[in-house]
Amino acid sequence: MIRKVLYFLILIAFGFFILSALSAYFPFGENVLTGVARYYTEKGVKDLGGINIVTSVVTIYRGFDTLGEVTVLFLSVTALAFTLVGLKVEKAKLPKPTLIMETGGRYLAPLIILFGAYVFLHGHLTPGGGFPGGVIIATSFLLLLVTQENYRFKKFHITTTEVLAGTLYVLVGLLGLYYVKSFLGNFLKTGKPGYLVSAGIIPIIYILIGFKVGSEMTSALNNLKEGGDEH
Amino acid sequence: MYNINLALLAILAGFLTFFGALSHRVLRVASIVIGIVGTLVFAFLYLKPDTMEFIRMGVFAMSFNLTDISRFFLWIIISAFTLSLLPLIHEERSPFFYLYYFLAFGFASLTIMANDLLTLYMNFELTSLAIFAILLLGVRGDIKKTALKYIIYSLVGAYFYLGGLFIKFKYSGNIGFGGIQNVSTLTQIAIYTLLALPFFVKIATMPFHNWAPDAYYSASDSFTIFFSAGLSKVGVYGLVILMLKTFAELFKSNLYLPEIIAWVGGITALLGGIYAFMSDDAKKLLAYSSISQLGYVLVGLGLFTPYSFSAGIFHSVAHFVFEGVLFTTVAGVIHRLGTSDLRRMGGLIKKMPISFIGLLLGIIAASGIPPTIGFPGKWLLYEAIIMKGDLFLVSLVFFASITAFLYSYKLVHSIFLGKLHKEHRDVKEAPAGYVVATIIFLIPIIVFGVFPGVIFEKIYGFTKPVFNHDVFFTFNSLKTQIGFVKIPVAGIALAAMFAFSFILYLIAGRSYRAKQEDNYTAGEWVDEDFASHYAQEFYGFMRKAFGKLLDLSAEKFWNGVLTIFKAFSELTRRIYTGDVRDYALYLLFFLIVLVFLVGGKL
Amino acid sequence: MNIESLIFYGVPIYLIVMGILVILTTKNLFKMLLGLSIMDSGINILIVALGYIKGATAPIYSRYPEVFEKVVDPVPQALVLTAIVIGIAFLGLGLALVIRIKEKYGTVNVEKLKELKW
Amino acid sequence: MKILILAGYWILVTILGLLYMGIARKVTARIHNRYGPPFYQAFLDVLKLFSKRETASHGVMHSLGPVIAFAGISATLLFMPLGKGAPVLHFQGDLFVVLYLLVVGPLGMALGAGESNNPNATIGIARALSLMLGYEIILFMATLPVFVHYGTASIYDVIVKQGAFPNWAGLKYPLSMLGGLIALHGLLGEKPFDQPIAPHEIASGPMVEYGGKYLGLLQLWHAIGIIVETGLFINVFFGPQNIVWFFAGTFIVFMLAVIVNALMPRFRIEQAVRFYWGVPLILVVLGILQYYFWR
Amino acid sequence: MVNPILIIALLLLFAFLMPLLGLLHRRLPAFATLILPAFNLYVAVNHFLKMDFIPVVIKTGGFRPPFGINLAVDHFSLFFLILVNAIGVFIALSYLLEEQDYRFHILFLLNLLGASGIILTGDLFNSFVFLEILAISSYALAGSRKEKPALEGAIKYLIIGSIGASFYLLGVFILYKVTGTLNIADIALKLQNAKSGIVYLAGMFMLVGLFVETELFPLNTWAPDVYQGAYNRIAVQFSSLISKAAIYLLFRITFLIFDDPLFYKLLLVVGLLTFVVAEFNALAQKDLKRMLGYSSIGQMGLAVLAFALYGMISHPEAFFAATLLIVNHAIAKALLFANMDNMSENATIDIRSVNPFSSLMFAIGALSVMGFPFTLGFWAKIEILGILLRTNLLFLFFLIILIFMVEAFYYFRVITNLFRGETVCRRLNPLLAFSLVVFSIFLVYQGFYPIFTFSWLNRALNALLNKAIYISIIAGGL
Repeated sequence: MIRKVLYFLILIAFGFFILSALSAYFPFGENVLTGVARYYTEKGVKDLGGINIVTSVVTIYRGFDTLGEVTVLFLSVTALAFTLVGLKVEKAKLPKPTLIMETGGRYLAPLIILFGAYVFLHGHLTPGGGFPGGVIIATSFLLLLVTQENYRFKKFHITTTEVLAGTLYVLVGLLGLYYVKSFLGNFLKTGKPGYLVSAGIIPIIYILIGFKVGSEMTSALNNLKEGGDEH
Repeated sequence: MYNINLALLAILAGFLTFFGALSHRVLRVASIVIGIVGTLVFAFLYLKPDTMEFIRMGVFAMSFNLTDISRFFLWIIISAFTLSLLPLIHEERSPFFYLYYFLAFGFASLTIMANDLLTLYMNFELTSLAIFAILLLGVRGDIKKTALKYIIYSLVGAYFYLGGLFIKFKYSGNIGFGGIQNVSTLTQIAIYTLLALPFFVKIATMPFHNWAPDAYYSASDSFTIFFSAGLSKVGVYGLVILMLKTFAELFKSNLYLPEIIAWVGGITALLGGIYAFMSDDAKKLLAYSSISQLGYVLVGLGLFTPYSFSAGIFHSVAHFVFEGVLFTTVAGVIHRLGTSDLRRMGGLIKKMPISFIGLLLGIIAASGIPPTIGFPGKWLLYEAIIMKGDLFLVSLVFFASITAFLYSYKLVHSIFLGKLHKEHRDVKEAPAGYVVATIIFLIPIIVFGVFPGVIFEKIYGFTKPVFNHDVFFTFNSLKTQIGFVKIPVAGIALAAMFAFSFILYLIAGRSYRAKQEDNYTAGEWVDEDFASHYAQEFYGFMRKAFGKLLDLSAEKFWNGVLTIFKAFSELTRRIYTGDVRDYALYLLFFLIVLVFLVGGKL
Repeated sequence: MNIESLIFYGVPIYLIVMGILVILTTKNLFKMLLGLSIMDSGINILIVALGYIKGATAPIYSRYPEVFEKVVDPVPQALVLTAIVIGIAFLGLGLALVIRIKEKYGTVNVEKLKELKW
Repeated sequence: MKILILAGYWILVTILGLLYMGIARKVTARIHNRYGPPFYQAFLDVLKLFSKRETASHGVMHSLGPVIAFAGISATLLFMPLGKGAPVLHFQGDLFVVLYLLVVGPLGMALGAGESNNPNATIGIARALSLMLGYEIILFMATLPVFVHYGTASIYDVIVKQGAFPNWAGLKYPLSMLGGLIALHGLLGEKPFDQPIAPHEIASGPMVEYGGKYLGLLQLWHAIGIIVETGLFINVFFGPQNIVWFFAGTFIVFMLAVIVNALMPRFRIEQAVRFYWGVPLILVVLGILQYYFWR
Repeated sequence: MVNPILIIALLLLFAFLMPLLGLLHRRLPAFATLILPAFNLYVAVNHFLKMDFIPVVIKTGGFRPPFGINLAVDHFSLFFLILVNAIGVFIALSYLLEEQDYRFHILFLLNLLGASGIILTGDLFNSFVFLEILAISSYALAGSRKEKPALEGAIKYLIIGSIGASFYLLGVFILYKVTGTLNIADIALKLQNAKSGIVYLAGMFMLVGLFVETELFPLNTWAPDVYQGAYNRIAVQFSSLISKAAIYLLFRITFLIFDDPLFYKLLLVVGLLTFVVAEFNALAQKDLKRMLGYSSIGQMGLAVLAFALYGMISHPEAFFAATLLIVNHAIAKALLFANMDNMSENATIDIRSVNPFSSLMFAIGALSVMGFPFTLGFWAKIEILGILLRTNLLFLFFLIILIFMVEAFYYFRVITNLFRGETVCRRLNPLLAFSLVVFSIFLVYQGFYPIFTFSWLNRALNALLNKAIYISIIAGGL
């Protein structure tokens, strides 16, 4: 107990130190856009035609990060599956779903999937994008897992989706390398900003990311439920 | 044809012997003989002064140079090596053993030919490694402990040497043997101590000696011949080269350093002798005797007067000869008896007479009785110390030389004299290799004992430039300011008197051959397997006389040091408690430390 | 410091230190991972807060090209997007490891996980 | 010519040595309040021993041992000046030659005695060698300051340089002289330092297996040994200016030893060694310090 | 010349494709795992030989730095790329003969990807991403044995590593706030003259993250457990691949951005502590792999120490020594840990049953780590001592020599046991044996004639040392 209090006090002191330092240097909300941020906000739309600057930054300017990010996700899901391979656990004890849950789930899932699709299709126009969309899709599968009794995925489908989405993402990047001599470079017309079909490869990338993330999360859920699988 | 090809040749011969030993014993013997012949032929044909270098890299170039000094010591090592190969013919060992054996020789010779400190270091380390490998193939005792002890002692010495090398480089700007100008004396002494440490270890100076008895004890018997007679000379060479080439000025100017080193040598000689006659194993006894004799060498070198220095080097040659013959004969005996325990030998004089004669002359030389090779070195050493005026040191050395009589007699008596054990009734003379080696060793014992000038000639060649002293010897006599000896006279006197008293012996009545057991036993009847061999606790009563003196051992000291290290490590490892929360705590504290480190700047 | 920075920096920093506190004090591996993710979200929030500009909107020019709104720094948001995913990633892996450990050790108590030490 | 002189000296010394032994026995007897043998008893013994028809030998080394011993001591005698102006080989050698030749004799005897596998013999030798650790170093350290004082290592030069009575080295360095005297006692192997040939415990030690001519040789060895050992002491500390002084000196010193011998019991061996590392060591060390400081 | 971006792109592509390959044929993943590092190696060597000392900027997303993320390729990064991928090739070689889950190969490839990415990238946040890829794959690999010790080590590593990574992120972002850019060169340019206090704070945060990966005291507490628990070849990756990539990042950032006495002093102290503590702990170990692990930690500490000495003597020799030490340690430790595969499971320091071959390999590796003459380690040791002497810190000099003795002691203790043990031969993986032989030959050959290593190292260090060119080429645009 006394240890906990001690730690608490130390940590508070530490935190306060950091806080004072930060607020001394960066008073809240009083900073002007400098450096790259300025460039992004001013030239972003003209460069890429995506009106959602964050999306442009995520997919093009710092697209390489995003690729890494997808990789991290893929990596962690693989690692999760790999770690859980051959795990002997008793099946998760889910309460037997009632009729309402079952029916509701069955009707709700497609809508959720649709919503997810919307989210990542409009990633370059509205808040949202590939990652939220993918996660939303995954939630629908979670819903199915929970509500539908002895519901099974086709493992093969998930895998192929993963593989295709990931591979295509890298290929798009390589196409950029081929056309504009720059990996993940935008090699399509930017089109008219604000419209659905615009902003070059941003929507494509986001669609791929959406599929990738959705399938990853789904298979992750599946692995957690089934406790890994022997390939 | 470069000199270092000698080493390459040796290594080739090593591999040859390796494969020979793998295939068939005849081939093994053949390849060993080839090794001997090849080495000798090369040595006779090609050993001429030259320098060469390769792997040049910045200030460092691996460079070799065969100076007079190198030549002198190289010859000792070559002869010791080739002679020790003769007994090796009779030893059935694992193929690797022969390989390491030749490697040890090759690297030792490279060490001696090295022309700068770093080259010397590298080859020195490899020599130690090869010896370590040989010790791992030892034959008796706690082999692992021994080998580990040996390599650790060598490495500690070598690492300090490395440190000294760098400091020398810092001050003198080169890693050659050249001297160091305009540096304070204290620094020079420090550098010298660091640089000389591995060589002190190599010649088993107290308190770095206690690898030696175990190593000699457990190593293969024919290797110990080379080990003691040959490889210890690498250490002597190192000391000589450091003193003559690098630190000559220091030793001339400084008053205390020579005295200190000489005293260390003297104490080594004394304690080595005492431990020698107190030990009950032939190999250990010889090991301690070797330590003790090298102590004299150190006295001679350390005192750094022209006489003492020459005496030291001469005595190292003597050491090569008599330790060689002692180890050879003892190896022969062990080969026949299968034990090295003095208490289980005895009465072998009739069984192996040649070995007996060899051993006898060996111990006579070791105790320094004229006209053997042991005498001139010691004589000159005494005179040199007296001239230097350190009477206590000379007394110490003299005391040490008395112990030589004790262990010599213990050795010869326990092996050859006294009662023949029943199980040794049908022991034969040692095999041909041993006998031949013994006989070859015996020649220099007498020849250089009577005509030491032959060797002093060579020594004078490389002490002259440093001391520029004048000649103090003819081919058969030595002369200092305070004394003069003409060795053949002593020899002749002894011989004449021997002849006379032998005549006296002959003219008196004849004598009959009594059985070993018809003895004065105060009337008690003894049959022929009555164990009456006095070898147990030979000098046991001296334990009481020495009392505590025998208890002090460097071994304990070093073990204490090691224990301290271990204790410290036990302390540090406690940091790694297997608890994640502690680890996180470390992280946090480290973070806080860092933050407060920069706190001032914020 | 003004009250705003006290709040908008203070809360995330408080989250961070609390996350660390959880890691330091709990015995339960599971909770430890939760502490990690608390700390992580704290850092993410802090980053976003550091990127904020008074009276600016999200960097989406929805009425392009007529008007240029004053927008906040888009980079922190992009970074945070990445950071979140990374957080999820190690959380998932951590959970998998914890499950495994539960299987092998039969417990998730840190004090039982001391086979490797010193 | 020189050879003849040497032989003459040698015979003289042998005879005198035997005489000393006889007288010693007589004196001891008188002190013990016995009548004792006649003073020429030693001669008779030697003659008898040499004229024995047959003697037992345990092998080559056993029979060569006494020969070597006798040869060694005789050779040493040749290097030992008998006072000033006695033309012997001394100009060839010096202290160290003598000291090392002095060992040949004991060594030979030790080898010989060792081959007879009588434990008594070997024990005696072990004791003798151990005792050397005691007295040799004392003797050496005692003589050392004298030699250094006169800046030579040659015994003869010491005699010559120190000259006649008032400036004897023994008077210059009394402590060293005293220490040397004690050391000499051990060297002569008289009680309390006769552990090597302790007749009552180990049956006269090394000599136990010797009889006949061997014992005769050993007797001669002993006889010469007495003169040589005492002679070393006399030469160094009381530089005898002529041969008469030399023999007188040796006789006095030896008689001193004999008297002490008659009066003393025997140390145990380690006691003996310890004894030498006690007071005598201090004496000789003081002697050396005296050389350093009150030259 | 092949575009270095392909190194990362292809690694990713194959990582993503791996499940499919696994389904097509069970041997395919192993081949992919072998081919990709080989390809990287080819690209790296090719560039290293062809390019001149001016760094090559490879922009992604079609925007020049600092607006887009860029790869900064110069001799220094290529040198490390070669090192890492060479180790990768030789480890991957041995997987050809073994049944492995295809996911394992994915993890291996992504681990390699993380290392290569860290080494290649010129962008700070990107380095964070790759660090995370490296870290997460390392967690999984550490746990891949799925036995008690492995899992324990993995979870410890995961917790400590994640905390470190979070602080690294915070540090990176603070730097962004200060300079308004994320490009390393650009930040270096902006911070060249004036460093405000908050920059130091950021630096400290980042160092915490890096110290965890570079196994520096007191953040290396996870390392011994992982070394002991994980598979031998995973241990190889930890000692020769992961920590080396991390230390590259440490060197780069410290030298480019935080080129300040304070940081050098900090590194000096931490490195020294690491070295001393680790070597002493190794002395006390019974478990052989744990001992080797501590030894690796110690070597890392020594390398950082050597690097930090640059702060005292502004002489490139410090970097030379550090990098040479890293190279030697990477190869020697790869040899030692991979060699453990030939020895009995969880072997102790008085190991008996072992075949002569692996005894020899162990001896060579150990001698090289100890810095015995005629091994590569010897030259590293010489360099270290040389720079230590330049600093006139004689105490430090002799302390290091003392620790060398400790090292020699515990290594020779093992060697003695190995060569005295009765030789029971275990089945070797021939390809692994081949890799071992290659490693040992390299060590010994370079010990005899290190010109090759030295010349390449010099080129690499020239690239590292002329900051000005690096900055002006990459960040010149702004």
